Amino acid sequence: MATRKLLGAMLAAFALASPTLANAQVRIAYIDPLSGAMGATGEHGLRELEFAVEAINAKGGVLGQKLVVVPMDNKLSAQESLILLKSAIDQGIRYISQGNGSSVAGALIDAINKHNEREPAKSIVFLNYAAVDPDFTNDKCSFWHFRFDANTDMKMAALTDYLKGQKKVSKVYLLNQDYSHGHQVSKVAKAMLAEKRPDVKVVGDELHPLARVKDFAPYIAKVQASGADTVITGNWGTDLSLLVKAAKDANLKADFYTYYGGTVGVPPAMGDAGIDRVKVVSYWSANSANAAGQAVQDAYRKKYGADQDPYSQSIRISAEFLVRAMEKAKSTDPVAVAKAMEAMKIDGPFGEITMRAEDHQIIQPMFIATFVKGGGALKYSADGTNDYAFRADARVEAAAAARPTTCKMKRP
Amino acid sequence: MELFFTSLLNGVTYGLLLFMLSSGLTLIFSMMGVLNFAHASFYMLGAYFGYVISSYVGFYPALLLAPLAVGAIGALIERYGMRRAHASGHLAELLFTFGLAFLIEEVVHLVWGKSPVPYRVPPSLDGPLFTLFSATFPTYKAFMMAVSVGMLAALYALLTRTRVGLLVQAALSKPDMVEALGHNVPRLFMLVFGGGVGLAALAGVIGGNAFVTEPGMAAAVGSIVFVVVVVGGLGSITGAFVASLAIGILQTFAVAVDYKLPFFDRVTVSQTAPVLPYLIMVLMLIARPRGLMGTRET
Amino acid sequence: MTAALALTGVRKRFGATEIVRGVDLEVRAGERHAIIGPNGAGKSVLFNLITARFAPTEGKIALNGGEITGRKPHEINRLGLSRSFQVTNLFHRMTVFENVRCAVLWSLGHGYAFWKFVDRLRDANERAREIVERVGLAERAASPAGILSYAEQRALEIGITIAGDAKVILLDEPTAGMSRTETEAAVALIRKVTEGRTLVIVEHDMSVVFGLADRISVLVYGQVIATGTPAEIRANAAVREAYLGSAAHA
Amino acid sequence: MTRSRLALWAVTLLVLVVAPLVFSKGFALSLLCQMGILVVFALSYNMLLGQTGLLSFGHAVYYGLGALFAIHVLNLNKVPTPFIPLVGGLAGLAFGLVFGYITTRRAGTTFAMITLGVGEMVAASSLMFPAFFGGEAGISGNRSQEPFFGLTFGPQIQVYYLIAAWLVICVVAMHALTRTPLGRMANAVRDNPERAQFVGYDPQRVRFLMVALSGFFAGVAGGLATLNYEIVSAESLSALTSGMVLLATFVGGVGFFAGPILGAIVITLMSTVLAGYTKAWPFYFGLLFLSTVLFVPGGLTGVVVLQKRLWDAGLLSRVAPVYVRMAVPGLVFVGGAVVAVEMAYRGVRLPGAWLGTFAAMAVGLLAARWLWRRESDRWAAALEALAGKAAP
Repeated sequence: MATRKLLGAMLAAFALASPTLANAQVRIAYIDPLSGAMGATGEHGLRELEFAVEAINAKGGVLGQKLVVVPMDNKLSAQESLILLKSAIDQGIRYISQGNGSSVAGALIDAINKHNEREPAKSIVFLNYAAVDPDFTNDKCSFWHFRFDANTDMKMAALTDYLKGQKKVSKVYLLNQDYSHGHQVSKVAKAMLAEKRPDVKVVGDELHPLARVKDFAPYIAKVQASGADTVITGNWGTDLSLLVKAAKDANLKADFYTYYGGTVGVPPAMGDAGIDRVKVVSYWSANSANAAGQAVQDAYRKKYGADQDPYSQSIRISAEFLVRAMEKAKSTDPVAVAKAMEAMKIDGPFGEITMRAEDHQIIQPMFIATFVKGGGALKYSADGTNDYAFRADARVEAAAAARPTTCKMKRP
Repeated sequence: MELFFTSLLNGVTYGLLLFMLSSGLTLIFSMMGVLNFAHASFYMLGAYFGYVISSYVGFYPALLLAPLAVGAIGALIERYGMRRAHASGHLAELLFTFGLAFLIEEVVHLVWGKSPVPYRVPPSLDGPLFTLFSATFPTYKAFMMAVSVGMLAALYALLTRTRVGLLVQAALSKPDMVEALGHNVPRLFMLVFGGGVGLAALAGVIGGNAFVTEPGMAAAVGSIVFVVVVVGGLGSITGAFVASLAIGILQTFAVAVDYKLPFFDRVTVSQTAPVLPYLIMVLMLIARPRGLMGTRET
Repeated sequence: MTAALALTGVRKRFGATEIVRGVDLEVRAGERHAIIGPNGAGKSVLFNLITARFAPTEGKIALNGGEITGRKPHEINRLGLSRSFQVTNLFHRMTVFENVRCAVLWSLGHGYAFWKFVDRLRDANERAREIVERVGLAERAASPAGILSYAEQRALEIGITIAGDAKVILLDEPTAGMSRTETEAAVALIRKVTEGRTLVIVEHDMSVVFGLADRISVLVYGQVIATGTPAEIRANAAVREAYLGSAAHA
Repeated sequence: MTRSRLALWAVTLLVLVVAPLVFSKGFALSLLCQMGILVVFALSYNMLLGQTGLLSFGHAVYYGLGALFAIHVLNLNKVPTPFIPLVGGLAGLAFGLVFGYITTRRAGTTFAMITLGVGEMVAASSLMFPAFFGGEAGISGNRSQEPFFGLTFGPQIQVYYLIAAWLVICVVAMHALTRTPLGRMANAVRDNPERAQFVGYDPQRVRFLMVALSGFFAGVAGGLATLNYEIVSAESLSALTSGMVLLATFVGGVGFFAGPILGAIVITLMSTVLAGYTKAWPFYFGLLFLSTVLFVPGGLTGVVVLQKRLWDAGLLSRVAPVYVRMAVPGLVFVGGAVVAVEMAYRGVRLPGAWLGTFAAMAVGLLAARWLWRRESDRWAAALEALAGKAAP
């Protein structure tokens, strides 16, 4: 069986010229890391996409066609992604889903713009479910790109809105990874705090190298020495878990406002250290979902395990938008679908979700939640755990989280 | 002042942790002349084995069993892989361990998945030990420091006070001679390799729950352990110890400094902290390739 | 006339032990000079001091009147001194011809050139071919050095040593491990190829030494106890006692 | 140049010209481009590993910095697109001179460790100074500028031929380099640095020049990558890239000029095409590398060359039956192993399937060992005969 597959692989290497058979399918290329350091995150996303697609297919698909996910491992490399994009185009795939790494997303947007200009008949639409660089819906906005996650600025806007009401916050420490995302978080945090809470003092603005720090104790010592009561961080992965663990070890009494406290691997790695210390700003709050949203979660957890949190709902939402747009356009042609998707609204797990036409940025409510012991009213656990959960502290309405855009969209 | 003392304490802690991570590498290097690129991978295996074993029989038995198990695997790898590579030269050996690191990471992916596993500090060692100014110092870190110092003592004794240690050192320079005296040199090397791997695994059992047990943990410490061994002097246990402390303290203090570097507009000393060890290594290798206390060049 | 090679008060310590204990030695230009001595007398160390493999602890070494102490091996080589090694030391993966050709490149001024093909360097190729012939390896020219027989490797070693046209040649036990006939052939070869040059040779085989050398120095416990013509050395009582006496029994 | 060698060059050239006509699809074409770039990069690496005996863990530094300078110059819009790789090469050369001076002061393991340190530092600074390095988001550019003799270099096919042209230039240049005094002395220094000193050469200087020149070609490869992807990010400087080129070169075979070429092709196919079919590709990749180290230190090229020598000596017919007979149990074992790996990656838990697979592997292995005991004499005899012919 497997040998035959291998043989197939070899043959395919030489016979890539053959056009692919199925035309009665809508295929989505999922270009994300499925191996390497970020492989777990990529696999999580793939599972959510496959789950969403199965649900859609169970209801008969779209326009009589089934949706099919074609996973492609880009190893978190921009260059690799461009090659996979070409491979997807060759296979006649017109829809790309990606989310991990703004570097990859940026490269894809660039390449798709060029491709669609050179071969408009084979245009590609890019469904971005998690790459949050604000540029993509501002200066670098593209007609072919749709973002289903809140961008860095929107999350910070929601966060600072919430902080307006938190009078006990007086000294803030910014601690971020030394690369573009961390720089962006630090920059926008300073700007928005100055605007919404001028009384708050930023007592530290620290950048540490990405994924290179083993022991965060020295950083925590600095935070402690600064007297900060609040830490804002865009860190993800082990850079976040280790930071929180070090804070617990030193008994640092400060709240950690994070972007990625709920993502793959972080809740189990933090464990007790995160309780009542870690907060998350996100469009996702498992325990605040409406009945429909709960039904989706129940099905997901039943299928993949009770500790699995479908926190990348943006993936499911993107699939839903795609299907609705196809139905509205009565076509699977990318240009028509993209046009139909603009300004479309659907009911999400927390209320109405809108795809803003000006810049293709999704607009939805946001939540500030705290990492706590699970159980009781908190039905749904945090990802990868059974006994921890996120408790929503506040909801920021869609309108408040939306930010103005500088996008000047060029439409075909 | 407060920051100074906290930093000093953190620096020493981190230094001892570095020593714990690199002692097995030094052992193998000083006795066999092999730079084991897969060292960090065995550290990772130790953490995963520690996680699995401790979930059945508890943390303390795992502290013994996991290093033994991983050490046995190491010995087998020496017997059936390294030895073969050794025959085709030094470079082949180095590349063998390089490839091994690659493969072990894949196996870990396969067996335990790509996400971190919930490997926790045992309750008896959890919690603060004492309070320095406003910060607490966790018991578990003190435990780690104690183990690290214990490793130093044990290794030092092994190398300089036991017959086995002297024999292995002799075998390193004159294998034929030692063999002619009736000792089984290959088996000796196998034991040493297994021992060094076991030390890495012990560090893994202890480090895995203090930090995060995940497939990327090997890559995260992979190169820093080389820095320690190289700066300390290839093949010198005391050198590695001194280098660990020096690097630990230096790096920790660098984090505390917000002074902006001249010529680089927004870069502070603190930002460069984790890169400093590599800079030290390169300078050391150029100026004094023997390292702080090494006895020979490579 | 200045000596081809002059050592003054050369000492070498390894840790606490002193292997070479104040050697004064003068090798005249154009002579064949042998250094003999019992095992452990420090002959090889002395050799390595001259060729800068080790740095002397004390003392001076001069080549054609110019001091070479502290110079690097390749610099000494460029000043006209070449050496062979006790343990055969070739470029094993290259052919016999290429081995020799590498050895002639520098002296012909080709240096580190990466803009000309070695195959087109007529002078280097001719010279290399000539030397390969001279050391009797013409038939083996295309074989990798690593597969040659022991005697052939020793011959190649001598070929490489003389290829750079150095005026002072140091040979470290060139006939060690050879059979009687092989030794005779080697001696003839050495005699032939060092014609007109200064030769310093370390050797155990007394028949080689006495058949080849113009002058002999005897090294015992890191010191030169006698220097003279073969006849003088034979007649020297101290040498007899310290060295030849024991060798005669061996 | 012998006639067969001339034929080999001619065939290579023909393949380069014809390949895109056969594999005309975008994906296949990008694959060919990727291969071409890796070939140049791996060959430049082998100038160090295979030719000078220097194991480097930081070769991506020259590739990445070459690519970075190339994209900055591309964005200036001053240099015609076809010459951008030259910019990368010059940058690689410049850094080769600087870092080469630092690193080649030592050889052996010390050299390897210094390159590791330098590589780590450059990689780390790439995230610290995003203005120049572009951070993880990278710097993008547009290769199609003013038409150059009617070529815009927008379409992939034009880029392919540009890469192919540079590939030919680099391969010829690097091959020529092996036949110059410097190239030969690099071999000499690799085999025996001490001896090299006593024929008048400074091994440190030889190593330094080789690192600098190898930096040039690595930089050209970086410049080609710039044109192909139109984006340069921190990833091209990373330890992963350094490791990849080491693996590719070694698997191909360091002892042969063509080794890295074959290695680059195999690795590209594995990491791109095989990765599309199985998640286990890194596992196979690791196994391939380890088996190369343990069983065929000459790499894949070594295996091919041995067959060719057997063929030339008329001995292939004697060993061919051995191959055929060994192939049966060998395939059973390898097939079983592949099935086992795939089942593991797919989380198959059927005990029956596992038992069957292991049984097949065991049978294959035992049969192979049994057969080998009978066949090894014949094989050894053939090798002996070959050695006898080579050394008359």
